Amino acid sequence: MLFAALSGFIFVLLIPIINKYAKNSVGWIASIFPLALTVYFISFYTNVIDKGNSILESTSWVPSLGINLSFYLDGLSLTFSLIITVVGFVVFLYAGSYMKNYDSLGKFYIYIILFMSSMIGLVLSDNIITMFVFWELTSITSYLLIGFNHEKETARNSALQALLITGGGGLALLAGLIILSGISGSMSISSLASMNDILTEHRLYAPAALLILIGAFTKSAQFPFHFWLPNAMEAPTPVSAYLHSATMVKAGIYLIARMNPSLGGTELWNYTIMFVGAVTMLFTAVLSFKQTDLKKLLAYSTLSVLGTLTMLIGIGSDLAIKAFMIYLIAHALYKATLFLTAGMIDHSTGTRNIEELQGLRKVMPITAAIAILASLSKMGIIPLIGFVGKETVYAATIEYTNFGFLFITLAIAANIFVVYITMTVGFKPFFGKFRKTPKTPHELPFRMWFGPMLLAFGGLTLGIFSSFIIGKLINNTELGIITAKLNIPVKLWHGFTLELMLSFITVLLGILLFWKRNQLLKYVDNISFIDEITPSYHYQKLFNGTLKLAKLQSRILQNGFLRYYIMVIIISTIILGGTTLFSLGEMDYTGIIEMPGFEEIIIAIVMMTATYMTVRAKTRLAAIVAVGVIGYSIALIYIMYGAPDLAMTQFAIETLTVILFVLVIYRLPGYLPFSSTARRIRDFIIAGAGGLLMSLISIIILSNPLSSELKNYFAKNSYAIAKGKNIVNVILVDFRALDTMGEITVLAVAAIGVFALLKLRKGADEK
Amino acid sequence: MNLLLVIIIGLLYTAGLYMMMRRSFVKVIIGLILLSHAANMLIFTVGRITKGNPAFLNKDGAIFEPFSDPLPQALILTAIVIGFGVQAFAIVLFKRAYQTAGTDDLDEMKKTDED
Amino acid sequence: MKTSVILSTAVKYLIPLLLIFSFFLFLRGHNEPGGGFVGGLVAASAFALFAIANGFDEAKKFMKIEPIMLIALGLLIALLSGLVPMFFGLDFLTGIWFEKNFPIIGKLGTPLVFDIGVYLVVLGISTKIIFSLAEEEK
Amino acid sequence: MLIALPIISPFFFGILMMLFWKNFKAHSYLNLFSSVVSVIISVLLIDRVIEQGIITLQIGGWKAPFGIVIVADLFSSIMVVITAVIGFATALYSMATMDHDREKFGYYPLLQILLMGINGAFLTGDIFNLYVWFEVMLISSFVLLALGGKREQLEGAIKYVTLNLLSSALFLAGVGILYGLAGTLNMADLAVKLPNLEDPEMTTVVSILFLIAFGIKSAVFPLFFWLPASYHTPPAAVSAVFAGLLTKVGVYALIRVFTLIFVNDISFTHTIILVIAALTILTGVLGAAAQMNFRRILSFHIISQIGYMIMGLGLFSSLAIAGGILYIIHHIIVKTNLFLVSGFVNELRSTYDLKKLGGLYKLYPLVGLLFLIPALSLSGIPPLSGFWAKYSVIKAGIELDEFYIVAVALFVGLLTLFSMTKIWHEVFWKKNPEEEKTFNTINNTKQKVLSFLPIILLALITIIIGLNVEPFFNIAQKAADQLLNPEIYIKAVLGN
Repeated sequence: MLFAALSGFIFVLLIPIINKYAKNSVGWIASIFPLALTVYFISFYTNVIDKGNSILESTSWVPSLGINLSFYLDGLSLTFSLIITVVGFVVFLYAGSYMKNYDSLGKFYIYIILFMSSMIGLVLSDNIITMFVFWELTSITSYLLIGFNHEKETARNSALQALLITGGGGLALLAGLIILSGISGSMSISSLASMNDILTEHRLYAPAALLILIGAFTKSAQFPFHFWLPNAMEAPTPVSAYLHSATMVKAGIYLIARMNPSLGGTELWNYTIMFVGAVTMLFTAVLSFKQTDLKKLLAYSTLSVLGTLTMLIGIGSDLAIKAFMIYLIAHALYKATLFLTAGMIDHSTGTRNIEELQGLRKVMPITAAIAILASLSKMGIIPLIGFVGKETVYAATIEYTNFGFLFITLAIAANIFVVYITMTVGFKPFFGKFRKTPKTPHELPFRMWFGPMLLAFGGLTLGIFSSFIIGKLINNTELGIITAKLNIPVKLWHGFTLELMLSFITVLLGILLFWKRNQLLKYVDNISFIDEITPSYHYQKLFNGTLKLAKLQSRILQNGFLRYYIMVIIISTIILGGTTLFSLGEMDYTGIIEMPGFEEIIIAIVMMTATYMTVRAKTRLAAIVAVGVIGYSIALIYIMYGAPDLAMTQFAIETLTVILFVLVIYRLPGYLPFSSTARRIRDFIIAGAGGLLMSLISIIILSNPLSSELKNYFAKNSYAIAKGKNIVNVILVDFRALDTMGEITVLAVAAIGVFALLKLRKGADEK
Repeated sequence: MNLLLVIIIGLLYTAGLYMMMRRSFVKVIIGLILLSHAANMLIFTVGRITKGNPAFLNKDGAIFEPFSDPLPQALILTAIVIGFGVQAFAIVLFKRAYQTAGTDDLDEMKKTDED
Repeated sequence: MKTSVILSTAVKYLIPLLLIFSFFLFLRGHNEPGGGFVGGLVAASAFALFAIANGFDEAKKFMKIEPIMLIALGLLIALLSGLVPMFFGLDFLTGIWFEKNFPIIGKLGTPLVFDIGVYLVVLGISTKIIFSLAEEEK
Repeated sequence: MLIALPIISPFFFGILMMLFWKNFKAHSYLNLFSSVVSVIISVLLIDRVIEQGIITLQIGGWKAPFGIVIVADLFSSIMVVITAVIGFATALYSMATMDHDREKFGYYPLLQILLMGINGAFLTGDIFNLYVWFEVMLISSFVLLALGGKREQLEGAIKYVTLNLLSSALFLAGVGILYGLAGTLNMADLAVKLPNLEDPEMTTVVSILFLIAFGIKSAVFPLFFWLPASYHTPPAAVSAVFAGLLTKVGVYALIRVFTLIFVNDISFTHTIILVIAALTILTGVLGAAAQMNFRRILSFHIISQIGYMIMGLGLFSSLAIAGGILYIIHHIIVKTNLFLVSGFVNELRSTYDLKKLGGLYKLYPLVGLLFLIPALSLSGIPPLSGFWAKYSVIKAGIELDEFYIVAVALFVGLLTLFSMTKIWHEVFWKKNPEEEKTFNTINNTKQKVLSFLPIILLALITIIIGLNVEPFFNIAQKAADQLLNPEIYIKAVLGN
């Protein structure tokens, strides 16, 4: 399984080569890959479906963090894997023809193979972090796919929106998963399933569960995160068919199902899922009404179905889980087909606007047949799989009576719109009188219709043989959604039941809605506030708001004024240092009580005066001379306290600095008065606080005795070992010669710097 | 003397920090020089000062107690020299900036922080 | 820059004196105040004086060696004085001393060689900075 | 002996280049050779440290704490290895892009001395010696930054120089005070002596000075101003080295002193660090989101990412610090690479302005890919290196119930992704807004190879760390455990 999960990442390396030498057949060759994987997964039929086993394989990856490449195959992951590879095969084949005029077809296959492999890895992973890795990879690859036509600004924006929302959810998911592994001490999903008690009773259960759900909801475009999905229709149609109906958007639902045994069973979990799902189901179905674009219509119906699927897990009864599985499979088959036929219509007529499309059945008979077959499944017409799906959904919601008839009512209402969408997308373009379209329509080649036809007939076959194929899958295997095996038969025909009647009513009302569409639209158009209550409006506001905040922040913080930067640093030091200092409590001043001598007082006065002069000087020269006086006074202090070497160096350096300064500035005019008095006073107070802080620190230190072993060690060994009587010099050239080596290096570089600054002027004239 | 030195340290820091907050680049450099004086005085003072004998050994390799601690002196010496190198560079940087921008007003030099 | 005859004559005699003094400062550094750093500075001031008296182009010629070479040599000598002990199995920068005393110089050892490096670097950088600035002013 | 070579070797080659100042054309080859030597030395060093534990060298044979000691523990050897890798990558890139004028004025020797200073800072076990290496590093970076003397370079340099010197002044004062308190400069000895002071709380006051001084160098909030003001001004090769290494020396120093010396009042100091980390993470990324210049976006991101490293320190658990170290490793590689890519784009289009760029993905898909790898890694997308780093610190934060900073760290991940896509959209995906203009093409094969090679190399490292993080995490974990058990370090330096 490791190979199956990772092979795509290796196979993808061949694409550039194939694309270079066999550009026209890259589609054909690439589609061999999902086909091979399909065969591979079918080979587990006996083991997983017949015998009902589940398989766990594990290879170590990051053992110190508890992360392994472990993969788990049971009924749920096998179902998802097969959806991914089968629909993948169809889409790969289709895209080769649909996109043959793109000069970047190679890139397309690279992205989509990476995407497919990530999807497979995601549904197979048993380790939560490994799963997360694949989860994020699907977000990134789908970003690249949605933005495939990247020279269009709308495509870029939609791709970004999808990335930010699913990526944001991904981060919540990551936090949730880390908390989860912290609670349980385990990262294996299959072992988490048996820890439901420990997990749900932990104090961090609620945040963990909600964070994981946020991740799932964003990925599966649940309310209020749904809006990225219709916008993602900017992607080329094969991408929409694959990612936005059959695979990626189902990842969130897969996650909820997968986590249900470990985190489910609480009101928090079930009600959250149920209500979010129900709201999504209805809300998005209603939103579809105004749409005129084929793909957007399909996107809204997908959203509604995703809501239904989520709601079913929330209901969580055996019947609901059964409905979930059937509906999942049914939807993958018909929705991918409809997206592909929509693409065929677009490809052939040059438009996807539903108003412009009608009467195409004569020119595009095969397309029409496929679309209609899929539509029938979608509307829930016997004997297609969609029929079985919808019947079971109804049965499950009827059975669930915690909230009276609420959920069955919501389900019917949403499904009326789904029927409406199907009429618009699957029937309208083909019936009625032919209208002229931007391109002259024609039937499409085999490579394009073969795949969709396969899926459409799959829907029919699975419907007719539902009790045999799906029944076995559902009843015989470990589904992983609930801990026990389901034991409910799957039948195509249950007799004349309540569900059947409701189905019938749904279809009728849906057709009615389609028929009265134009009249109703007028009313809808008048409701203007609808845009403002949608989450996408708030997303945009948040997005722009963040950008504004960012601009504002960097204008305030990084404002270009050096003095302000310095002031912030000084104030930070004073605040942090001051608070720590005063938290020490009472201070001891004994270290400084000692009468200074006369000559010391003189030096101090000279220094104070010079300092004042430096600050208040009117010309640069005066300031520099004053600085020089300070330096010389310091040299005197050094002499007084037994540091002749220091005094000598200080004296020499001070002289040099003054000379340098004078050389540089003697021709410049005097200072300009830049700052106001108020500003000077403010700065003086800040600087004074800084000075005070440093004085206080020195006082405290002086109050305690210092015993340095170093001092005596140097005195003892300076001559004995280091052969020198000037201890300071011995320290410089021997004890701490490394410092001196650094010091002369600094000097050397400074000299090079001075030289280069003065001589090398690139673009000096540009001002 | 400790008291005076502590006051001088505070004064030098105050003056240095104040000068660093000026708009003229020359003043900022002067501020830096004052700060390094302040730091040196600080090291000298908290390294404990001893009046009288420098840290030299006599002919026999013995020392007169009490003698001043040679280590802070060595540190300051290194710091002074490093400081000189860096300041020389800063002064020449000022010169070039003045030549290029035609002013030493730092408020005129914020192009790199604008878009 | 104008040069005056009196100055240049005075400098002619002053420079050897300064150079000798700088060397003396350097040598006694190990036992008395002085050392490579101050020595180097005094030597540099000799060349600066020469430049003031005779102009910078003359001073450059007089120096014979490009200051950057001096800097590089100084650094190299300092580094080598640290590397040599390693051939004797000692740690980097360990001092090695000749047993006997030399006339004038006194004890000779690698720390002294290290100090020569300091001397050269200081001489090199001071002249480099002064010459660069002076050329700029022209 | 081996342990001093990362300092000696670049120093030697730097001197050699200065000796042959006029033969600047040979400098680039010598530089490349030196960088290869450094890589070999550093790998040997880390290998030895892994095998034998912490190794030390008493410079001049003076035993600690009397002389200066050089110490290589796992953390410092990791840093030395990365420095060598970055040195090698930029050596190649400089050969492709550096102009003769800069080469003539000592670009390569300066680079070598910069690397010497960085390695010195990583290896020294003496606090004053650390100051000296910081200065070596600083002065070389000053000159490299200003080399060329364009107006924007000079303006950037003024801010960079002034603020970094302010930091140095604080650092120096801190060193002096430490000596005044404990009478020693050896870091291990300080760790022993400071807790035994009459009032050990004084240590906390001094620690604030170091926090500010190193905080400025590592560009944390609110001390980071010098970085976005200057990093986008020098040539790409220079910004790449700066962006990768310089701030990380500050981070290294912070981690070193706040695990070894200043650990007497963790609940106070490390809480401050954590708050600073959160604010740094946030303000950095917001700064990036506001920019419209390739390199300025990258510069602001450095700040944000520094926050994550500091967060590891502030959380102060084994996993957190391991995460922080992993973050440093990852970030140096990735950030250098992004700057190199920006430089490459600039070679092609002569601008870093996002508004003027566009259409590069169509023409140079490989460059696009080479941008995406580090960009996604920086945003923490698995399974690239950045993900594991972020994962570790976030997991550590959750384990310690520090939910606020975890929330900030996660949320900022999204904004990071956003600003990376901004570059991607504007530079690569968008149509070229100036289509009628003619652009440079790089026809010279040698130049092409030399500029691509380091980018590919660094991208490969990112991928390798991502796919096979186990050994990297392991070594970071071991380094973190060494840091959290300072007795090992102290024993290695001082004996018993």
